[in-house]
Amino acid sequence: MKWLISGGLLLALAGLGVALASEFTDPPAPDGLRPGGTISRSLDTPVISEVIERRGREIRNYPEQPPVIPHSIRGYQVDMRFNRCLDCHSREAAPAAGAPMVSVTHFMDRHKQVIAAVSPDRYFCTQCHVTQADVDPLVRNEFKPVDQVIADMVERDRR
Amino acid sequence: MQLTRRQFAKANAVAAAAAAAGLSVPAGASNLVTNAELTRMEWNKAPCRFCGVGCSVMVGTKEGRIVATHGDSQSEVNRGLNCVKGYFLSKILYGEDRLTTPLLRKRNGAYDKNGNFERVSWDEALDVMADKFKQAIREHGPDSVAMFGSGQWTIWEGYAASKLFKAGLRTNNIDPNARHCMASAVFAFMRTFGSDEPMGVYDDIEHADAFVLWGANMAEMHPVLWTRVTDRRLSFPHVEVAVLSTFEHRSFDLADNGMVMKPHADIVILNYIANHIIRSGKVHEDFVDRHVSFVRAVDDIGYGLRDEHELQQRAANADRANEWSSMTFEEFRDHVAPFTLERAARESGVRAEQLERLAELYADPDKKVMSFWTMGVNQHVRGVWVNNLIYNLHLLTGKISEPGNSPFSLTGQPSACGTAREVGTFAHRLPADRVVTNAEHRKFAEEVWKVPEGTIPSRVGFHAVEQSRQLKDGNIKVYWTQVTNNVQAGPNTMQETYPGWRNPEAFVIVSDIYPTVSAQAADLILPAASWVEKEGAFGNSERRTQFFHQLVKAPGEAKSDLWQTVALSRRIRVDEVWPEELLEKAPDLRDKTLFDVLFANGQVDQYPLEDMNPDYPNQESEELGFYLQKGLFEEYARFGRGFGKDLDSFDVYHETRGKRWPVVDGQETLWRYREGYDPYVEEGKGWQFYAKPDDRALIFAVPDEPPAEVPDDTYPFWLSTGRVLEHWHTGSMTRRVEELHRAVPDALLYMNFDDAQEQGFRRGSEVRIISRRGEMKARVETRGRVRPPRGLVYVPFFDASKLINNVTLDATDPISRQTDFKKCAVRLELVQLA
Amino acid sequence: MRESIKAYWNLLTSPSAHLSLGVLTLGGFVAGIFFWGGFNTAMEYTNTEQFCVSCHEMSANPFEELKPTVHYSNRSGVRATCSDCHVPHDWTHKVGRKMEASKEVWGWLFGTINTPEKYEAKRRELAEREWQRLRANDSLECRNCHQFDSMDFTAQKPRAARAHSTALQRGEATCIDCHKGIAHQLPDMSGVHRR
Amino acid sequence: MPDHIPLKPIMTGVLHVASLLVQVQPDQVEAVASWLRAQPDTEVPVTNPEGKVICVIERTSERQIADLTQALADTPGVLSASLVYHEILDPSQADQLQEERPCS
Repeated sequence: MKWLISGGLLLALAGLGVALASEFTDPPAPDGLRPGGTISRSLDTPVISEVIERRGREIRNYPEQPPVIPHSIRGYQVDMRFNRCLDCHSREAAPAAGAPMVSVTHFMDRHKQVIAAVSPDRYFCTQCHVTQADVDPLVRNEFKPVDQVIADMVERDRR
Repeated sequence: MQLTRRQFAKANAVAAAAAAAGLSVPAGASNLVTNAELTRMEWNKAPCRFCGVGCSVMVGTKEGRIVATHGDSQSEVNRGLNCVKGYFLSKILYGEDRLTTPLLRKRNGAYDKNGNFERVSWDEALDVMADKFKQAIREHGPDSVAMFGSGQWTIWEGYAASKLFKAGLRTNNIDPNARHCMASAVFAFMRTFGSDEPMGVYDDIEHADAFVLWGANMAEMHPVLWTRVTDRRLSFPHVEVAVLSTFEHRSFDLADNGMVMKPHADIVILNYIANHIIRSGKVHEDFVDRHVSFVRAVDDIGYGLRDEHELQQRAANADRANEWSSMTFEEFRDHVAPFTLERAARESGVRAEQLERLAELYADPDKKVMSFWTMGVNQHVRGVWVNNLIYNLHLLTGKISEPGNSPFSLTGQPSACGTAREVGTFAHRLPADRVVTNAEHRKFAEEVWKVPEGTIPSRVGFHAVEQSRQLKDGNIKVYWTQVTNNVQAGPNTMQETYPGWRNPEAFVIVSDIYPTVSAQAADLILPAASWVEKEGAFGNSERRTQFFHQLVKAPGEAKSDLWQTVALSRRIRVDEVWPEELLEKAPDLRDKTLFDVLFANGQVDQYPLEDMNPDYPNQESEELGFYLQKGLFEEYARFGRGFGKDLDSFDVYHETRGKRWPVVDGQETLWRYREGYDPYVEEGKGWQFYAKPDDRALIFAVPDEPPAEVPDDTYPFWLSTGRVLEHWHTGSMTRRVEELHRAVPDALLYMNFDDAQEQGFRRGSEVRIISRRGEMKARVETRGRVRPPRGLVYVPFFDASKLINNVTLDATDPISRQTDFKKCAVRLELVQLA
Repeated sequence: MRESIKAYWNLLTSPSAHLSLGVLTLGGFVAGIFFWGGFNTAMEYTNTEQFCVSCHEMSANPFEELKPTVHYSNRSGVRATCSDCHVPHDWTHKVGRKMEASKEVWGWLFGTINTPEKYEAKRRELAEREWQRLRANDSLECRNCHQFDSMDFTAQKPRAARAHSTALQRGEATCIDCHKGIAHQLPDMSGVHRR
Repeated sequence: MPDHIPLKPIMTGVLHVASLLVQVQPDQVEAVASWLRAQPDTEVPVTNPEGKVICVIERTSERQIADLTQALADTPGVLSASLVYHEILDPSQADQLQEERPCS
């Protein structure tokens, strides 16, 4: 409430002809992605978070979701000269690297024709695959994967 | 519904027999449950909720919930691909803090501007709203109310809102946030061609020999189109990609010719290229003779700041910025002659070899060139000019309206074209290229809308930035925003936007799905339905109109923006908001509500519920008893049919992956203005820019004029703002998806390594970014995806906890009134080393 | 600077016409002392980062690419600068490398890579030369800091530990075989066999 | 969907669950389906207009299954009736919950 000047004071200030432009206060509000009642403040910033280095893969929300990258890609060169990701994830390199091979869907061109190499339209990996920083969600997400929906359905009908 | 062994065995029995017979087991055909039935999902198409590319996605639903999404392989646009945001669409509606009831600031049981938000019923919320609207109009006239929407409205939502304001409340004070995004492109289209939106299509990508990115980071902002450019470039070695920007970004990874220029140098470079084309004799003379005229734009047009600002006072032609006068080719040639290669190189900081190589792409008659641009060009105090200048190059060389030769203005929002531009939700527009300042256009609209002549006001309404100013000055009393977050996204927040929203005289209503920063600043919050929680339509960058069905129910009491607009109209009577002289022209309307006049007008309500596909819910129509969306769409389509903006009939769009207008006799149009492709071009004309009175497109001579604010000793750095791939605009949806949040958790201050070192910063240092208007704190990033040159810093605007628009300047292009978010001056102060 | 070096080169390569043998001999002795000291100083100076990036070619390309990498900026603040990787540390090899490097002065004088386009065109060739050199000397410069005996395989990722304890240990491969492009961007790698 | 199919009196020691694929003349689909529905412990979950009818039955002996198949074969309009699925359950456990997760 300290961010709130009472309505009476506000009126008094207006009556005195005091310029309120940048002096007015933040009203209370739900938090959202920013603490409520802080709009006019410059908030402190968290430190740059590290990318999570996990051995192994993450569970996907649904089969079509592109898997996230479970390791840092700092300094990875992916340009016309070279693609560092394919250095481990290409068909040839994957087994030795202990890395998952790029999905078979990536070997299809725009016309769904299977081609000999990863399709050029899939070349820039980070358009779909992203690293994960070690931070907590801002707001919990209530998405349920389909098997959870089915389990809930079964559970509900049993009761 | 856990199965017993008996049920399980029977389920298997049915499944086996069905498999043997080649039959599927329809739901509800049996009281048995098969495994297949249990795991079966409903799949439907819908355009992606995010950018203007307009990818189609397949949405998997089960038990009334979205459980999966993937790229639609039948879509011409994306052929099964999505970007990372698109792949996570399934989760954007499920943030824990979805708004589910209206919230009104109250104290002691009554509305109070400084009260706490309390849950109220829809009836109470709408009653308060209607009272505020009526009171404001009664006491201060119709221009004391205003609305701000967006290119994220569905087509009929924008249409209904625009109609409510322009024909119902009788003010043109309605604008979409496309004003921050596309307005410069819109004005340039009208100036050069007389009709809005690109002549080309995405298919150009597969035909082009060269791509030039003018201030567009397609790799992050239009990722799926970028896959098509990448495909073309990597598959065909002769193809060349040129990228021009004020900082290095991900699109440079594919660049054969990557150029980092000084901010605002594009005008000089573009004039140089025109000069190069002329000097090297590469003008397509036959094309220019037959299809092009030359004009000189009015100069010294100011910076769209407040009238009392000294830069406005000094500008000679601020009040007639959008005028021009004709000139000859020779005069044009002389105009561009001083823009030499040496000058362009010197003033832009780009090496002469690179500029010449770029110029040659346009000059070489054997190279098909596709130019792309977005915010680097549009968010520019001379954005309209730069758009015009790009068209100049294509018109001088005749590289236009044919496969592969394509000046292509990209859009930001899913329906920037469909809703903001085609529907005409801009403060100066009516549907299908019409404007409120033209008496015939108003008359046409009044006839279609069946309202008396003189209903639509002729004064251009307040545009986005002007709305903030008028709120602050106390002239707007009631302000309603839908599907947008302007307190976070608009410029100069602390001096202009926020003070207006908190002005004790103003009542501010925000419709949204989450408590955004704007909702936090509002007085009444209305919970909205989003995306496939309603039936909708979007129009993408290539004129493609795409529909989607309602697939799931919105949570709680959340209602679509369309429902909200219609609901308000039912609470306002015509005689409460129209003046006596207008009522006298239509006495039968006097006692009616705005709903009766605008929506139950015998047109919008003419399609019965039986016309709906029974497989899909439709919350608004079921409540009203008629097929509202179809009625609105068909009425709206009347504006464009026969005027080069023809749309197909309503039902077709639900069956297809969209169609590109003009759709004539069921056939979509790929290349406008070109014989053989565009049905509006007369036989034997070759090209015909038929939206101009003499069928000629215009080449504009414009001078170089400086930006509104440049770095100096006190504020030594340029600041540019923008987006990142993983977050959509202000992040209200994407930052509630854990994977996307973890991908890019915070907005960082991207800066040059040497600048950081010189300032005594390190990567990770907390720094205060200060301009003449405000400040913000962020952490320094010196090795990120954005690699600025010395003297420029970049901060994305998606992060609600770091409001970079506290710092930006509200200078706008004086013609389009679009904000320049890419150029202002800042200084940096260390808060904490790391 | 370029002009003065050209003049100096001319002086060195023109025959002596006016000096007596005595002056030449005595002068040679004095000059010998002077140059010996000067030589070492010069050797040291030309090993500094400051010297390496004093020409535009180096500062604009390889040095800019080095900055964001771990060899330039990292947790512990131990920085590898140009000479750490491109010049051997012991005297004999160092002089050898310096003599090779005189060729690079020619390149600089005649602008072989003085534009980004020329640098790009030569990138593969320049990289190949360094890979070859490091392969030939068993990645000597890497090993000045990264000693095989000091590696704790348990602190490495499994794939790295496997490679280091097999191919590297047996001498079948040397550092550069796997670790190309760690400090500068890679050239077009088509056709390059990567382990 | 009903929670449980009502428990039936168990006549013998075993419970047979089976499905039959019946091919009939297209114009006879409805007639055959309704005849089948009239039989005890018989359900017709799927029919199609081309003449395919699927029925699921619970019986206490194999004999009863064979009887039904024969009866079908003798019905006018039926072209063939073949057993597709057959499982024998222990009646005492038939109405216990299936432990295996029903989604594969």
